[in-house]
Amino acid sequence: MDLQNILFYVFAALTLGCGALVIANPFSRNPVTSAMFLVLTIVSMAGLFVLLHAFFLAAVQILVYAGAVIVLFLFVISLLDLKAEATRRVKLFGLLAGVVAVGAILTIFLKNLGATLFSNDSKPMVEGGTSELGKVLFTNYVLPFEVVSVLLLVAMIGVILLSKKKLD
Amino acid sequence: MKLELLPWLVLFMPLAAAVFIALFTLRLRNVSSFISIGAIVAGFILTVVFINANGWQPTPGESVRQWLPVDGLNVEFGLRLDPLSLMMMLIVTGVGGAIHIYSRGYMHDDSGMARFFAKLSLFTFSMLGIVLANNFIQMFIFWELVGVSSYLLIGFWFEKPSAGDAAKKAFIVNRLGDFGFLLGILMVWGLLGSLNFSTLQGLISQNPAALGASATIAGLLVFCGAVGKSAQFPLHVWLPDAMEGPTPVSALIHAATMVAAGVYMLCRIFFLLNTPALEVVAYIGGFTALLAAVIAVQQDDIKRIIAYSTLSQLGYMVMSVGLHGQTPAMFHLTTHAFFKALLFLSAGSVIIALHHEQDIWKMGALRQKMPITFVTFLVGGLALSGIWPFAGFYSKDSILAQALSRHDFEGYLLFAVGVFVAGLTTFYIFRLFFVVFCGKEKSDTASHAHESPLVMTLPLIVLAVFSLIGGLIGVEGVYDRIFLAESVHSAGFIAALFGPFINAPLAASLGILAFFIGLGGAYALYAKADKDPLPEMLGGLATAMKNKFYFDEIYEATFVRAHDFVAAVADWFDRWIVEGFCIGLIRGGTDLTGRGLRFLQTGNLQTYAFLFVLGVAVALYFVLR
Amino acid sequence: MQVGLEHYLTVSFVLFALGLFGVIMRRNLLVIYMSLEMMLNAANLALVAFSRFNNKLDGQVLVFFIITVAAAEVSVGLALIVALYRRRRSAHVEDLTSLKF
Amino acid sequence: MNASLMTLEIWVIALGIVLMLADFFFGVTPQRKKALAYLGIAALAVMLLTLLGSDAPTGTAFNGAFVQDPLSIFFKRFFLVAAILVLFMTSEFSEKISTAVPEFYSLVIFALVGMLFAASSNDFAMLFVSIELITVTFYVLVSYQRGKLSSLEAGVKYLIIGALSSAFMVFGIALIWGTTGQINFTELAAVVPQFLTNKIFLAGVLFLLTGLGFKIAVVPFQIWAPDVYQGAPTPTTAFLAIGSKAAGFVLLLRVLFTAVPDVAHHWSTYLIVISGLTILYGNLCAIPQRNLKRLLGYSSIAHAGYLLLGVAALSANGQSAVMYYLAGYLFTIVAAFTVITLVMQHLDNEDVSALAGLNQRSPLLATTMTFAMVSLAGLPPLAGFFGKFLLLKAIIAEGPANYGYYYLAFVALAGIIISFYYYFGVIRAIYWSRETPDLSPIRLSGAAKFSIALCIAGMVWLGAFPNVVVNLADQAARALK
Amino acid sequence: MSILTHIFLCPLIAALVLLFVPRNYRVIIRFIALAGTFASMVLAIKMFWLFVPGASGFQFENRVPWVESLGISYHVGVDGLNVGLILMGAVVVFAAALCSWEIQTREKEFYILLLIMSGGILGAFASLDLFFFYFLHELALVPTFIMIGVWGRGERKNYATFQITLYLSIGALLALLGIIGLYVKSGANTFDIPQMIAYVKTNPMALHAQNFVFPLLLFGFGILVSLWPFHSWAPLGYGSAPSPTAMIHAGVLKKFGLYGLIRIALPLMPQAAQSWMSLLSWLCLGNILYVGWVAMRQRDLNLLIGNSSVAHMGFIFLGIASLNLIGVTGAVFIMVAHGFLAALTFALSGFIYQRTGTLQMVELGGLCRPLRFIGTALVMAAMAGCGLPGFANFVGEVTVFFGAWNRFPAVTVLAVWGGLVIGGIYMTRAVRTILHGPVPAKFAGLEDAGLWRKFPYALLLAGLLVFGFFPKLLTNQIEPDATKIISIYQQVPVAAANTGNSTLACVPVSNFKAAPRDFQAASIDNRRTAIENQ
Repeated sequence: MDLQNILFYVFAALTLGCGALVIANPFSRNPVTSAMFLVLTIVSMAGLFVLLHAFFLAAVQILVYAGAVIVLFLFVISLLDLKAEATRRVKLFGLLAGVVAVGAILTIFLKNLGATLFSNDSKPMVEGGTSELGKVLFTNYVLPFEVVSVLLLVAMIGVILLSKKKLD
Repeated sequence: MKLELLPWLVLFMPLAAAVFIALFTLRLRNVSSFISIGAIVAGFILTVVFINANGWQPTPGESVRQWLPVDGLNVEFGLRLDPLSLMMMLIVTGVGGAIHIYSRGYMHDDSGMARFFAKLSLFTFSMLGIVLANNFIQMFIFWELVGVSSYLLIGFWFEKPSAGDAAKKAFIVNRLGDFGFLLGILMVWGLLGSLNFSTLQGLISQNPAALGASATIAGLLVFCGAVGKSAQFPLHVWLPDAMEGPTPVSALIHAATMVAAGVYMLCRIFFLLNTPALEVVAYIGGFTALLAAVIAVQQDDIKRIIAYSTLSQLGYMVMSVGLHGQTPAMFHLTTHAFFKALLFLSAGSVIIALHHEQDIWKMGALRQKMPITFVTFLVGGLALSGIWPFAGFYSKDSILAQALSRHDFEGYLLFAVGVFVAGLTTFYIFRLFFVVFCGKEKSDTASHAHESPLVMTLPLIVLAVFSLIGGLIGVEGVYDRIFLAESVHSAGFIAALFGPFINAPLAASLGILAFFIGLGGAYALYAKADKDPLPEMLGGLATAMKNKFYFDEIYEATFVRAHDFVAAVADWFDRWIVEGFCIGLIRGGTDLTGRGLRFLQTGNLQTYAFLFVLGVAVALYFVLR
Repeated sequence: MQVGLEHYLTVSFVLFALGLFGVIMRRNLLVIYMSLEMMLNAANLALVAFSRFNNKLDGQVLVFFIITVAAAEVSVGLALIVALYRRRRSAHVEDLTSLKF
Repeated sequence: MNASLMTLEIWVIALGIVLMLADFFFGVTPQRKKALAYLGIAALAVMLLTLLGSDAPTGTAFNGAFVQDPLSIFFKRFFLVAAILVLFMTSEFSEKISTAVPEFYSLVIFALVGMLFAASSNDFAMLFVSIELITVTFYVLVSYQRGKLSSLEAGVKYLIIGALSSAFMVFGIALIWGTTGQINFTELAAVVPQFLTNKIFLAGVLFLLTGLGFKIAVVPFQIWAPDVYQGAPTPTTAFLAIGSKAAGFVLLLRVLFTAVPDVAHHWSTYLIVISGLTILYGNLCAIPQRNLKRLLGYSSIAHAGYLLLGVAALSANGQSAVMYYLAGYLFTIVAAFTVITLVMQHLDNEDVSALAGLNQRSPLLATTMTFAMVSLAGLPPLAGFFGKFLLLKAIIAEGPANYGYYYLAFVALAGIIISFYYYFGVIRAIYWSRETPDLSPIRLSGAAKFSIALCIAGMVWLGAFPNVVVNLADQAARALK
Repeated sequence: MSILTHIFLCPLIAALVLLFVPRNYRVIIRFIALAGTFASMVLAIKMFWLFVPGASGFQFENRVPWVESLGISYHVGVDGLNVGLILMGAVVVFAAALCSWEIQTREKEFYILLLIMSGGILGAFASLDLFFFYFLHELALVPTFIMIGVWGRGERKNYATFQITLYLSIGALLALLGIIGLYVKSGANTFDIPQMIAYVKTNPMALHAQNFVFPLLLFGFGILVSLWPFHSWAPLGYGSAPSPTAMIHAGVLKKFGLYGLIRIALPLMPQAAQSWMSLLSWLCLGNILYVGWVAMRQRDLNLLIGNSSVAHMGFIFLGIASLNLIGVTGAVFIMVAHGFLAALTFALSGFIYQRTGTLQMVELGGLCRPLRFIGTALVMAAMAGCGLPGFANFVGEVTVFFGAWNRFPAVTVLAVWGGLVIGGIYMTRAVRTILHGPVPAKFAGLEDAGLWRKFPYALLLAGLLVFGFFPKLLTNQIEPDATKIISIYQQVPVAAANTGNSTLACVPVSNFKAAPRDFQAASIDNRRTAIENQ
């Protein structure tokens, strides 16, 4: 087993383990804990990205997600002071139903994944470097890129409108 | 004017009169009555003119317009002019005319006189239509119209509940008969493909087995119509009740014309009836004659007694048809028209004189106060009883003779019935006669009675004359022309006078014997009676007779109750099963589902997300299965 | 055993399922929102893995868009949650049931 | 590359920015705010007439990512008309928002941009970003009445379920692209037959459709709709019901019939079942409903089901029927919501009883509402009838291939009949309800009258002279092949 | 534009004009409504007069393409089947407008709806395009619901509205499915009825398609016509409806389904028709007998009339089911006759309700005395209702009986019982309780209809009587075109319809059920001529 494979398993385990802790931490139901584990998940996923040679995205992942999104979350959590509500009991039926539904999707999917053969004959060549990605982004994908700019504008307006304290 | 148009004119003048009165002169009593009387009298005259010009042609002449031609169903509107119909026309317009005139007096004080005459004219039109019809559908149409005009006339005093009920009853019972009639017509048409009487007759004479196996059924179904209209057992119940109408109506419809239509129809379609069917016809007629006569013995209403006598006499006629004796039947029909109209009108005269009192036990001793009525009634009674030389004698005798001439069990049995009924007839009519005209006054109104005006008595006299001589004026010969094409005997007056004794001595003598027995019985029991002695003598039987053998009750308990029951079930089913259960279930189910489904929408995001995921899971399962 | 596409996809999908589970089970809107982010990340992982094994960069570009859009969405969503909290003093889904049936 | 095809989009984006900025220069009086709306309307109308006239150019741009064909032109016209009508409604509604009105206008315009791009998108990247543009804009639009808890609650619900569906969609796109390696619809179609047995690919398509299903609110992704319809500001609800749904449909049509036509044929039975369930769910739940907007929410689910009939038919006739039906639905639903906006201006609840005595308060509004309900119920002579007629026709035509279509037709029938019950309930509330609490006449501005007249005209015109739109829809449907 | 267009546009234009008349100009509103309907009546009479019986094809035809891509065009025209219906419809509509004086509230809306209803249904009868045929009927149908809901009477009004709406909608939608199915399956790619028929002549529809579409049409139209057991809306609805609505609906609108069956279903799907007709014949007994019995139990005059009107539908169905010229002609005849009759009875009951405030029969009585004209008219209506000669109904019913006799003898027997006896019973009972007997004191002073008010009743009665006395006026027009429809059945392959196997082998005429009769009739005709020649 080469290093890459070992690293994959490490990162995968980290990703999934931390992911599980985000949603169901047996010790704490505090959203802050969840947020922190989400950071870990995202960072270990960035590791997986690196293993897949998507260097630029790994960086973006850490920058945008861990650096911005999660910070935003934490900011909001502290703003809202949600501690008091963190400990409500989960209903057994709800748990069961959730497990069944998600479990069903998971099982079906994994079963079919196992049954599907991917043609792996070509050696992976692609490198997700900044320049390669940039080239594609600004040639083939310039239009969605521009549309995303509108989206960001809308998000900006929206955030301002929604979070303005006074309803003037 | 073309001769062919005359019968059309006769037919439609009464209709025109009725429509004219209904539309324009409902408020003008006298004008209305003159229009109506004018129409029928003119009709009588025109008929006479036509017969004079045309003679009694035995071959049927037809005057035809197309009415409803659809594919194989070709309904014509045609007039069939043969001695049978021409004679009937004379009766309808003649006797009817007399009754119309009489009505002017009888209805003098009634506010609805114009309406009355309109209806009378409508009836005349319908009756003439039956008489002149040349095909089944046309006959059925007028058959129904006669039914409805009788309905209207019986219910003339509609504010009286009993009149309304009687009208309704008459209509429905007639409808029962018509039901069979129409089915019969359908059957005949289905088998032979034609509705025209002459065509049908031709087909049957060409091939007597044309009707095949269903011949008897078809014949009997058609006979049902006659049973209804001529009030034969078991549909006889409407006729006595129909006496709720004004007396001229009883005279016109329920004695002289409408009830005779059944017999007339039987003679008209005689060729359709095969032997088994005729047997049934004969027995039904005989039984009706007997039953009605028995019931008549214990009735107290002057008009009801006469009504039952009508039933009984109609039974004679039907029986006669059943015995292959159309001529005697029609002959009796003719004389019966005279004397029964006479009896009714005389009774009406009595009723008017007593201010609408109809109970015979409240009359009495009217002989002196109403001499003309007394005489005419006596003539009518004698004619009804069938004593020589009154008209009734000849016709009744010919029926009895017809029965005897059969020389079989059926003939003898019915002959016996006929003779017995003849005796009963004499008995009850003279019971009536003695109680009403003889004895002493049994109420105040009876003592203040006085004779009716001329407009009423004149028709009485005319009818009385015909009741006397009706048997001798050659009516029979006219009928023979069509029914027995070969032998048209034209005997002299004296031969005609004593003809029955020569031709069928047994029938004639037994008939006269029955008369005297009946007369004697009536005299012994009723000449001086204040109340009816018979109930004491007969006990329960008398009660049964008085109650008409409970036919009304039986019908009430069976036919009416059954229909009402089925109707109740249907209504219940409709209300609770169709409307309540089925619709209610669907509606309620939908509503409940809606209300229930709504609770999926708990408002809780978690539930929503769960349902969303569940939906994906299910979809995934099916898609990747 | 060589780590292949399947492995990455498995990880990706398990992560996706975890996020899904979080959305269903957690009551705190913020945590639900985090779970949603996790699901988006799972998709990102799948795209990147496919991109590598398909030898095409389009997947990575898509990931780029997804990250951007997700960031925008998060900002709007969090602003909304804050606004809600200001009104309702709660960020729990049970308290958001005035619209129902 | 043929970027000139995008002139319209560029102008609309510019318009959105102008409206947003205009606030600074225009002042804040309500009249001026209304004037802004009219400006936007006028601008959109001009664009509609000049840029999307009968000779609008067609073609593709950006490596086939952007396509301008009869289908997209049809939908672009549709979206523009919808935006115009919604802007009218918004201008009447502005009193209730009270704050940041110009931003509302510009957000409507930006949502319109998203829809316009959706109509033209021909690859997954465009699909994703345009749909997200619409969704994110609607997050804001739905929760715009921050003062009202219900608006915020609706916003949050829309947000969470929307994000959830986005996640599915993204994952779906990942799987599709991953298995096939194709991102462009047209190119994808060519390789789809090889992947029909690939379960991962199929799961991807399913996940993608999940995202679209959320937009058009079909069972089982319909659950958000009533709550959000009820809570959102009325113009938003209208835009959601018509614009967002139509965007979902145009993408659904493209994906199903341009990108993965073979899968669509493969799945006809599922489409049938889903369509039937949607119809039943929407109609059944609406029966006991008293809240007018919620009622229309349920009814919009039902209508999504009817529209799916046309999709499920998998035929050009069905697709053209979908488009015709949407056109009729546009005028109808906007008319209904306009009436609600005007009637409920000063009321907090939207109970059906608020319509009591409307025929005396304002005969015009009463007539409009009646027309809208009659058209929704699918009765002649209005647009809804002919639309349903076309849909049913499309369904029955496919009957011999799959008897499920016959059953579906009967289900649709049952749905239509159930719907009579509640639509007539609304009419009844207008004309003969017992309680008439308020009989003060409602004053209508000229603009409101104009927009109502436009809606009625649209309903009647589509119902009485469907020829033009039917031809356009046929043309558009042909473009899908 | 053809005269037909004018006939049905007159009321619609009047409705449009009314929209712009202020609501307090009551006289003007009434006048416009009357003018609109009167104009269409006059035109209809003119059309009936100009109509040439038996001319080939349709008359007064007008065709304008509407949606070319679907083959929908505005196409109107008359032949013998609908010429009488349009005449009857126009007369009834005018009478209904005259009778609308009883409406006191929201007159403007009422008249608008009435006019829409009138125009719609007249247009539907004139249409030769399936789409418009259906479309215009729906247009007429919707106002019915609203009118019952708003102007209806009785405490069960809401329930009645609910039921009639649901039932009729279900019926209409089933029929719509059928019509669409017809379009799709016939393959003619047109909604034009004559073209479809011509196309189907050469390319008959597949059997399974027929068996899918025909029951849809049969039951869809059947529900619209209150075919048993889908009848319960009718008495209830009519009982609650304001009388002009009941007049138009029961008189005219209801005929649409029957007309549709004859116009569309019979010529296009002969095999399916063959196999479904025996079922229909039994169902129609449900109407005639069962509903007749139900009618006997009614205590409310309107319910009784409603039920009897349902019962009459049975005769029409029987006529159609017999699938021969006589039966179908009779069915069309009753359709016209019953239109006049239903309108007349509902108008009369409306009058009585207006004057007495009740329709409970036990509370009424002896009304012939104070209401002479109305009483007489009601007696006549009742008599017409139980199939009395002189009124048009008789002609139709008898014709139907003759038509059905050879095909369904048992059914015909029961139908005759229902028509003659049960009909007689409930009609005379009603007359007895309402019109005969003593007058309750409170009704003694009732005022009879004035001259103007009498007019609609007289008009309708005249219609009944004219066609009752001169049926040829109508049958001559019906017959040639009914022949065209029925002629298919003379050479139709019966095969699969009866035996269930789907071979479309042409079975010779003699295998056809009705054929023996025709054969027999022909031979009888020969014999008859032979006799006459002798």
